[in-house]
Amino acid sequence: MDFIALAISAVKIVGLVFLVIMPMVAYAVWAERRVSALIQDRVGPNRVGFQGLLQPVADGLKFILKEDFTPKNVRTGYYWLAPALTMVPALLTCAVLPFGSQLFGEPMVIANLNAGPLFIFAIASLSVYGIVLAGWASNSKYPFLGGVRSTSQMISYEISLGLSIIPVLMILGDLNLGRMVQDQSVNGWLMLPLWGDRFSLKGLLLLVPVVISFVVFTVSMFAETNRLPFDLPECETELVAGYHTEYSSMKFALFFLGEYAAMIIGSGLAVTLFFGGWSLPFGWLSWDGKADIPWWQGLIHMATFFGKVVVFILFFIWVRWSLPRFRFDQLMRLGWVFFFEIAVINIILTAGIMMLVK
Amino acid sequence: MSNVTYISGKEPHSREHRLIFRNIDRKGYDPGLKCYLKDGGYEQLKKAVTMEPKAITDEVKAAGLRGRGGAGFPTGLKWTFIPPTNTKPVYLICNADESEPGTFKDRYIMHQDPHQLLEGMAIACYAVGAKLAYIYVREEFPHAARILEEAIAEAKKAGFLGKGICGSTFDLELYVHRGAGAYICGEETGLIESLEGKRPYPRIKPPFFPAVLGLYMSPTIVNNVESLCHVKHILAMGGAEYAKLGTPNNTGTRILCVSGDVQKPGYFEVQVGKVTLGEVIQDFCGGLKPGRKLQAVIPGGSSAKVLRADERFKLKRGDEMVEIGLEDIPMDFDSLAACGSMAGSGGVIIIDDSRKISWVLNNINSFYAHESCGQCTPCREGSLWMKKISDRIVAGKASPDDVATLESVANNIEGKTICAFGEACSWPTQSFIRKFRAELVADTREELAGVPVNHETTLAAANLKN
Amino acid sequence: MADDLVNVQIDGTWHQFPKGTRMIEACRQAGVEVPHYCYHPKLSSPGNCRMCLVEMGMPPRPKPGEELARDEDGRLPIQWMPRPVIACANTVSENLGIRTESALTKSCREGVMELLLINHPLDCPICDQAGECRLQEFSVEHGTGGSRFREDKVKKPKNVDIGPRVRLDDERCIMCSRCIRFTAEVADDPVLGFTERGSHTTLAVHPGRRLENNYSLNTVDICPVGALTSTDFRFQMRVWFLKETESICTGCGRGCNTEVSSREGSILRQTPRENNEVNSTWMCDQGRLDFHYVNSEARLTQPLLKGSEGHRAVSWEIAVKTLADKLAGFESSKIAIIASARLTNEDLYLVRRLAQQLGVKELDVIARFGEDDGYLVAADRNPNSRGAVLVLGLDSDPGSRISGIRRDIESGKIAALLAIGEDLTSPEGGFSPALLSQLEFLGQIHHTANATADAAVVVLPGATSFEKSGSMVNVTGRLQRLAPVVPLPGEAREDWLILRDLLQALDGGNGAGSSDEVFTLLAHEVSAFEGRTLASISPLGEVLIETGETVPLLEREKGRIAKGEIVG
Amino acid sequence: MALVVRRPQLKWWEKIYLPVIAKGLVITMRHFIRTLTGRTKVTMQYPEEKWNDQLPEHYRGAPALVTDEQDRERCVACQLCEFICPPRAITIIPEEIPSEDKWAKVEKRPLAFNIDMIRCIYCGLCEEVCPEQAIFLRKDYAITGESRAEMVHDKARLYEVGGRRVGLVNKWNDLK
Repeated sequence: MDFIALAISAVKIVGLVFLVIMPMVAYAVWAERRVSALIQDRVGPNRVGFQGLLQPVADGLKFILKEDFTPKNVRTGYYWLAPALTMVPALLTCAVLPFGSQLFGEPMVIANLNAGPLFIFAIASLSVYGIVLAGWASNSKYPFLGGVRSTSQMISYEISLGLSIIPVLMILGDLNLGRMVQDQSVNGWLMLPLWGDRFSLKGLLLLVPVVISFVVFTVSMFAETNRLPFDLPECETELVAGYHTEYSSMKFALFFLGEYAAMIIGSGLAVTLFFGGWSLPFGWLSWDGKADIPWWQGLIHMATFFGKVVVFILFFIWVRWSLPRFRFDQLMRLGWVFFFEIAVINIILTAGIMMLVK
Repeated sequence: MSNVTYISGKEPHSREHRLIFRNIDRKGYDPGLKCYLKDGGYEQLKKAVTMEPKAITDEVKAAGLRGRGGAGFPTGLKWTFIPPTNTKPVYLICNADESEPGTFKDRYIMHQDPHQLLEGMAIACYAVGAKLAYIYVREEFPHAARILEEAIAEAKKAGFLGKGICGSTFDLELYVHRGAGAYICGEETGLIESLEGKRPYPRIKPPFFPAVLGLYMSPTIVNNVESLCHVKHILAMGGAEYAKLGTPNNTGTRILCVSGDVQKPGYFEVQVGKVTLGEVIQDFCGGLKPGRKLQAVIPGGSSAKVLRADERFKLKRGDEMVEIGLEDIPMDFDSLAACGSMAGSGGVIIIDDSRKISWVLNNINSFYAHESCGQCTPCREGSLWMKKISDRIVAGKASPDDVATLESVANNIEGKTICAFGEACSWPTQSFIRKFRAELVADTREELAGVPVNHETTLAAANLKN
Repeated sequence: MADDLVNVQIDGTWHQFPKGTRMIEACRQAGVEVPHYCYHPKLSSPGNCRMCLVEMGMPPRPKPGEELARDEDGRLPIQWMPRPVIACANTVSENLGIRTESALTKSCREGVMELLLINHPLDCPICDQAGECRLQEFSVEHGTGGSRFREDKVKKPKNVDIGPRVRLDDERCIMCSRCIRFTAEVADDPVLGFTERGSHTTLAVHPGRRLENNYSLNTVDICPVGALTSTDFRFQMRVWFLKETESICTGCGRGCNTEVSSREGSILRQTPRENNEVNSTWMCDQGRLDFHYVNSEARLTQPLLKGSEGHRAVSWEIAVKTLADKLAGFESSKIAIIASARLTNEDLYLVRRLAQQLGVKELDVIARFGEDDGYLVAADRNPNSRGAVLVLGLDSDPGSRISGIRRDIESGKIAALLAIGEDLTSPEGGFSPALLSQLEFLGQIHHTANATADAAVVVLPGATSFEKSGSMVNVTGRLQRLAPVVPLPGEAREDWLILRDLLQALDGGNGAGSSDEVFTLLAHEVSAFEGRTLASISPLGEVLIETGETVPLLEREKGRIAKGEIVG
Repeated sequence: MALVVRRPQLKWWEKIYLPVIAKGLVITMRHFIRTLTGRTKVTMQYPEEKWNDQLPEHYRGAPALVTDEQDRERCVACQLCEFICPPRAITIIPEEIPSEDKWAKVEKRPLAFNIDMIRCIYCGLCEEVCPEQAIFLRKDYAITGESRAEMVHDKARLYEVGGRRVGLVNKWNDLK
């Protein structure tokens, strides 16, 4: 790789992480608080800046300025390592997400891997180590319980998560996320195939397994990101604050960032797989990846992608403030007894449709 | 008696029986010793010093003389209260602190016939064994004090006082003591305190009974001026003979001082119980003023309970009870007591229908509020309170509730004080309210009920409304 | 004796009392409180407040020839009198009946309370007596709760300056005359009296006179309302905040029993506590007000060591060690110890042990004498001279060796001096600063900064008599307890503790752990104290030795009791 | 006797919960939209908006001292409030009013009157117990400070907050 390619990659990494993901995390928190407030007939943070838009900055400052103490009996090294281990995998996964089509001839993806989903699952499952480590290194019972729960929960739902997207991969026949989006751009989205090739009998029939797939994927995503109704590793009514009970200041903020980053990446993946990534509906401004497109079109694609992500994030928030928390046994039961089976059957169903319907 | 002539216009009424007042307003009579001796003065003293002291006491007891100061306690009996084992000096005090409103008899005796008192006192002193006696004259009688002092000097010179009286071994020193002007000095223990040079705070009984622990903690006999004068006449007449005057248990003569709304107020010496209240008003005093109706009578000085003109009384006549009107009440100790009042000091106050009852009551209350000595709580605080309430009734600033309050204040005083002043100031109020409630309530205003009257509370109430 | 007892029925229950007992005292002994204002057992009874009115009954006088029927207990029937009588001046007699709860008694109390309150300013929020005011208390217990008085109250002088230590508010006075009787009968300084009459009766000092005798503040104690207040304590603190500690006064050898009131570590007043063997219920003003030095700025709060640049604060360990080392460095014949007869027996016992440890022969206390005032102030102005003689085992009068010590310092025979609880430069001490400067070493234990401390090499902050527990022996040989009232300021310590540490530093042994333990050690060693413990001393003290001294005031009081003038 | 709790027998479509989840989501969405469009009344915008106008007459805000219509300190330092104060927030040092003072007849006033507003629990017992109607709970409820010392209201501050109160007894009337 030459220097320029490296520089371009670096620009993309820095740009994506620090200009997009991080602010998005910050504003996801703000949105979380505002939306929850609106749902609960409150106002929410509206004090710092216009409509409280500077609240995330104030929060960040607060986290930085807060005393960063390490409890006496923790495993210091692991204790310090844990927050980083949750943060890093979350950010790493965004490397393969196509967050745009093309800008100035450059594909809007950091690493255009041919095994995108696999990479994402591989890296995302690493974040469990951060949580386990945090729970164990804290040398405290609640974090420990939180860590243990988190482990079993994430491992369980990774299975349904992985299995749920197999129908998608089967339909699209590719593991390159960029090409998957291009395909949807031209042939219609998986979830809403209202134009192009997929607007056919086969396409409409396939909608059934795709919807199942989407539901299983989304629910599993909730579980993977430890969000309500599956936030049992940190459920405050039972475990104080779960695995990050003993953390304060910026270390705590890293867990926080990690959680929200994971949520954004999850949303990005869902958008990419089911809602055509950066593509606009009805084949507008579609791009098959062959010819170069003007820069403004690239920008619109990028905006489309993040717009979809934002909608997803809002959906996450909406769900969080609507549904009650599951009991842990219900959670495990749901994962193993239902979703696992549903995902497997769904694969067979997809294969059957693809085989039988021409 | 027929040789006695009086200053014209001051002649005694035909039904009067003058013993003590024989020489009062008598033509040509002066308070000097010469004049007194000319009229048979000091004869009884001469006789007395030859008698056994006990014989004199027995004569007085036989005469049934009751104290003329107000309480009507048998004088002879009082004299016997001195403990027989006593080794301390005995004192006799003449209570000349005549301050009960409506009473004006003692001053005549002191002013016009002082030697009669001195002789009576000397006999009494001989009877009780006192070698030192005091005449406690109220501050308002400066002339009386001067006249008495002159008389004492004369008598001493003549050997009726001092050492070896009338050739006997009986010694007596007599002093005039002038009070400083307080009603309470008429109360015997208050008088004793005053005489000792202290504030005239009445003493508590027990243990300070004067006959045991009196002046300077020694046995002391305190008698009224009139009572002491009677001693001379008892000795002159003999106890049994004296007892024939008046009615049984209410013997002798007494002086009635009639004041108020009658044509001819004044003093009248009558046999006790031989005249009725109606006769006093009609015969002696010439009746009420023209066109007036009798409203009330206070028969024994201002502290006596008032009698209402239309009241009916139940009295024992012989063995049967009879109902009589006010006019028919005999002026004696027992009858007046039975009628719910008292003979007191003999000051009869006649009130006709021109007087507002509330004004009369207020007048009396003002007097007692001014004269309360302030020693014990009920009368000190209560007398002024009663005055303040009756002030308001007179001023038309009282409500009917205030009449009830007034009555209960009087009830809170009566019987709860050290001396009889408590009764003296509460009885008028109690009796006026009991007998003239309607008249008093008529002077009040219903709408003033509950309205604060003093400055501070008015202010508070005004603020309360804001 | 039994012949002198009479049977009395109080509220339906029969009791026996000695003949001549006042009804009010009989009721008190029977556990029935009769409210009263003017009555005080140590003063004559004028019976003027009328608060103690009770219903009384006696057997009816039998008609000639009639025999009264007795019930199965042999009691005669009681005929109740229609009028109430005062319980304070009447005495009990055989078969007497007293009702303190009857309707008549209640109505009397209500009536008297109402009358007392009508002209009394209801300024309890301002009045210092609030909280210990009989008028308040009885108003709650026996009053009606409301007022029917709608008139203006009588105005009288307020805040009258009648003496240097007592302030008079005439409007609050209820004319009980206790103060008048106290000044006339006990203090023999009859300067108070009433003027005016009726409701306008006013308490006043006689023209040209002032209430300034040394016992004037007792009038404040006995005043049942807030008419007489102490200038010193006036408006300082509401009484319900005060914490009372029973102790004794250390102003002179009398050792008057006191109750010291404090709040949050500062003493606010001292009042006498009844002890009929020591001070009756009285106390002199001088002793009573002698507590302000406790809160003084001049208190020593840290151990001090003299260096080249004057005194500097050091730790207790260093200070005690230095003192011990310095003293041990002298020959015993060159050391003198001057203790104080203001110290407790426990302190003095440890002084004795210290002298023994060091082998010191020159040991004495400073004597203080003044005039016996014929009431309570004793000629001996030291509170514990008797104790000093007993505990230190002095073979001569206290203070007799002091002049010898002075001479020895001058001649250089004594080079080291330890002064405990005394300022040697005081007039009674008689040491000049120049004389003290001739010493090679001077140590001091005292509670307040003074000239001796200026000259001393080691200065240890001790406790005042209000800050320590211990015992003292008064001039009549009575052993009494002292109680700590307030905490010590700064690092100051109780004297026995300092002396114990010093002893430990000298002999290396274990010391006592409390003043109680010190007393026990003392009781083992000094025969007069044998068999006693500090805790067992009664709150009123107990006779330790017979000294033959009497208290003039108590003697007069006994005479008056014998004459029946007072109850006592 | 054990109580048997009867569990609801759910239908299959009830068992998958999706309808109720959707229902829940609808409810929250409705709230969200209503609040967003301002149809739901939301919390008061404190401290820009305050309650002062709506506070009832008997509101128990910050305790403060008042003077009477002649500007006399009503407080006579009776210390009853200090005594009654449950959290012991009040400290009073009384003093005698000097004889040359206009109000010397009152005799007593507070030299220092401190209320520790950190301790104060706004119970109103001080107002209740005050015999002089000198202390009232005012409507001020936002008592803030930058230090603990600042949160101790001294006499001057208390009079500043309390102001002047005309009329004697507003305490026992029907409203207050």
